[in-house]
Amino acid sequence: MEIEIISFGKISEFIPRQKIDITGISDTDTLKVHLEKAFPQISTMKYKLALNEKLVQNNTLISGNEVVAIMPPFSGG
Amino acid sequence: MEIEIISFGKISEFIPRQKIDITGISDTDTLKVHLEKAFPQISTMKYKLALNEKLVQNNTLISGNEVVAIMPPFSGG
Amino acid sequence: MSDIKIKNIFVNGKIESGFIGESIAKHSSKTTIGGHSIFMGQVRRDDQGGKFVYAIEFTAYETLALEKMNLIREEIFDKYPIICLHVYHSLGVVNTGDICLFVFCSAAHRTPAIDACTEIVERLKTELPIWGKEIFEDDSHQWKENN
Amino acid sequence: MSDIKIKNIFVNGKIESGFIGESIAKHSSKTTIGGHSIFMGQVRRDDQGGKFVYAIEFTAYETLALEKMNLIREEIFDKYPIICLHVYHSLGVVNTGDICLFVFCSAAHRTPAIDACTEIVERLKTELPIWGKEIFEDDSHQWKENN
Repeated sequence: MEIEIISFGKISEFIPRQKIDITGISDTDTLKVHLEKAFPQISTMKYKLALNEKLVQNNTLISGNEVVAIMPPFSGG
Repeated sequence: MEIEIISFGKISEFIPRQKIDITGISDTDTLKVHLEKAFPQISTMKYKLALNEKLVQNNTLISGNEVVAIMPPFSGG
Repeated sequence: MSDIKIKNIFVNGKIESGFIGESIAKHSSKTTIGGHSIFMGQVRRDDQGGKFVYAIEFTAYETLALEKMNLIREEIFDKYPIICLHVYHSLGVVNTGDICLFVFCSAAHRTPAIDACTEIVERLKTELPIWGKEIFEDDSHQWKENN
Repeated sequence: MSDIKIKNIFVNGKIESGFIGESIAKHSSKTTIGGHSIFMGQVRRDDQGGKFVYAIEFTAYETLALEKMNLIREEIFDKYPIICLHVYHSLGVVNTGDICLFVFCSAAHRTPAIDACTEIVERLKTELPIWGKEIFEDDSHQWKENN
């Protein structure tokens, strides 16, 4: 099972757009653990995920083929 | 002893610029009593006085030859 | 009485939107500014019991108003870390839909700019000797009262 | 998801003062408006330990940002009796001294216009997925952090 990862801001400097295999991962909480292993820099940062252009607020099921955005704190304005 | 009276806003519609005799009047509190007799309409209104371009906050001495402005509540902006 | 230069705030008739745009543009050289707060008053076509306002005619006790505005300006600069402050108020006739008040306050950060701008608007409405005469479409009038 | 038309808020590069002046002018036909509140963000030449910012480059997760802005807009219209609300935010490079944010809120009376404008500015800074990269005069950079 694969998902596409996109990233923004500071995180875009070390996580380029890519597809990753998430076989065995079925929700966003488990995905976070996986991402923090794969990209250790984000484990010490504040970040949020969006799943298919929806901000992830609570643990959410993943079916595969989603686009997951990894976003550092917002700094617009 | 004479002072010049000017007025603004609603009050300018019934008190035109004029000189009035204030012989025997030596402060602004007494002047108010005098003005409310001379111009009964203002006795039922809120108004402020300015003496020589200074807002009258407390009872102030009048020496004569002053310009006294009679001003209804402000409504700028 | 004071050595400080008294700035004029009065404009004859409406305040043009182009003038407001130019005022904004002039601040691009002030690179310590991070936030601008603007308030503008616009003449409403108010319905007063079936009669509609078509203009407000403003008069002021100008010397007193400018002196008081100067004091307010000094107090606002003492109270808030602001960089720029501009105030313009119309005199004479301003039609409905046109701008009669323009307050423009700038600071490094948004909060002082917004707070100072809001306080100036409140204070000038209650403290400056300016009067608005609401002129109705049938040429009758009534004197505006601030709430 | 929603039937409501999502308004675009993004502008490439700086927001021109002439555009702001024109936006103001367009409101003269809305004669129920009595007060306009505007907030503008301007790029500061910040000193970060001896290095000076010369520009901020903004990026956004645009679809998410526009959807969220639309929700904020709806909530603000529900909460305050406002008549008009316009929000513009820059994307790409905006130099120091230039405008990168323009929020314009109008109401019959000043208080809702000012309160709504202030709340929108606060919310868009924390809730919209937009990022600013501060570019220094020596071409190094650092990612902006909102306080």
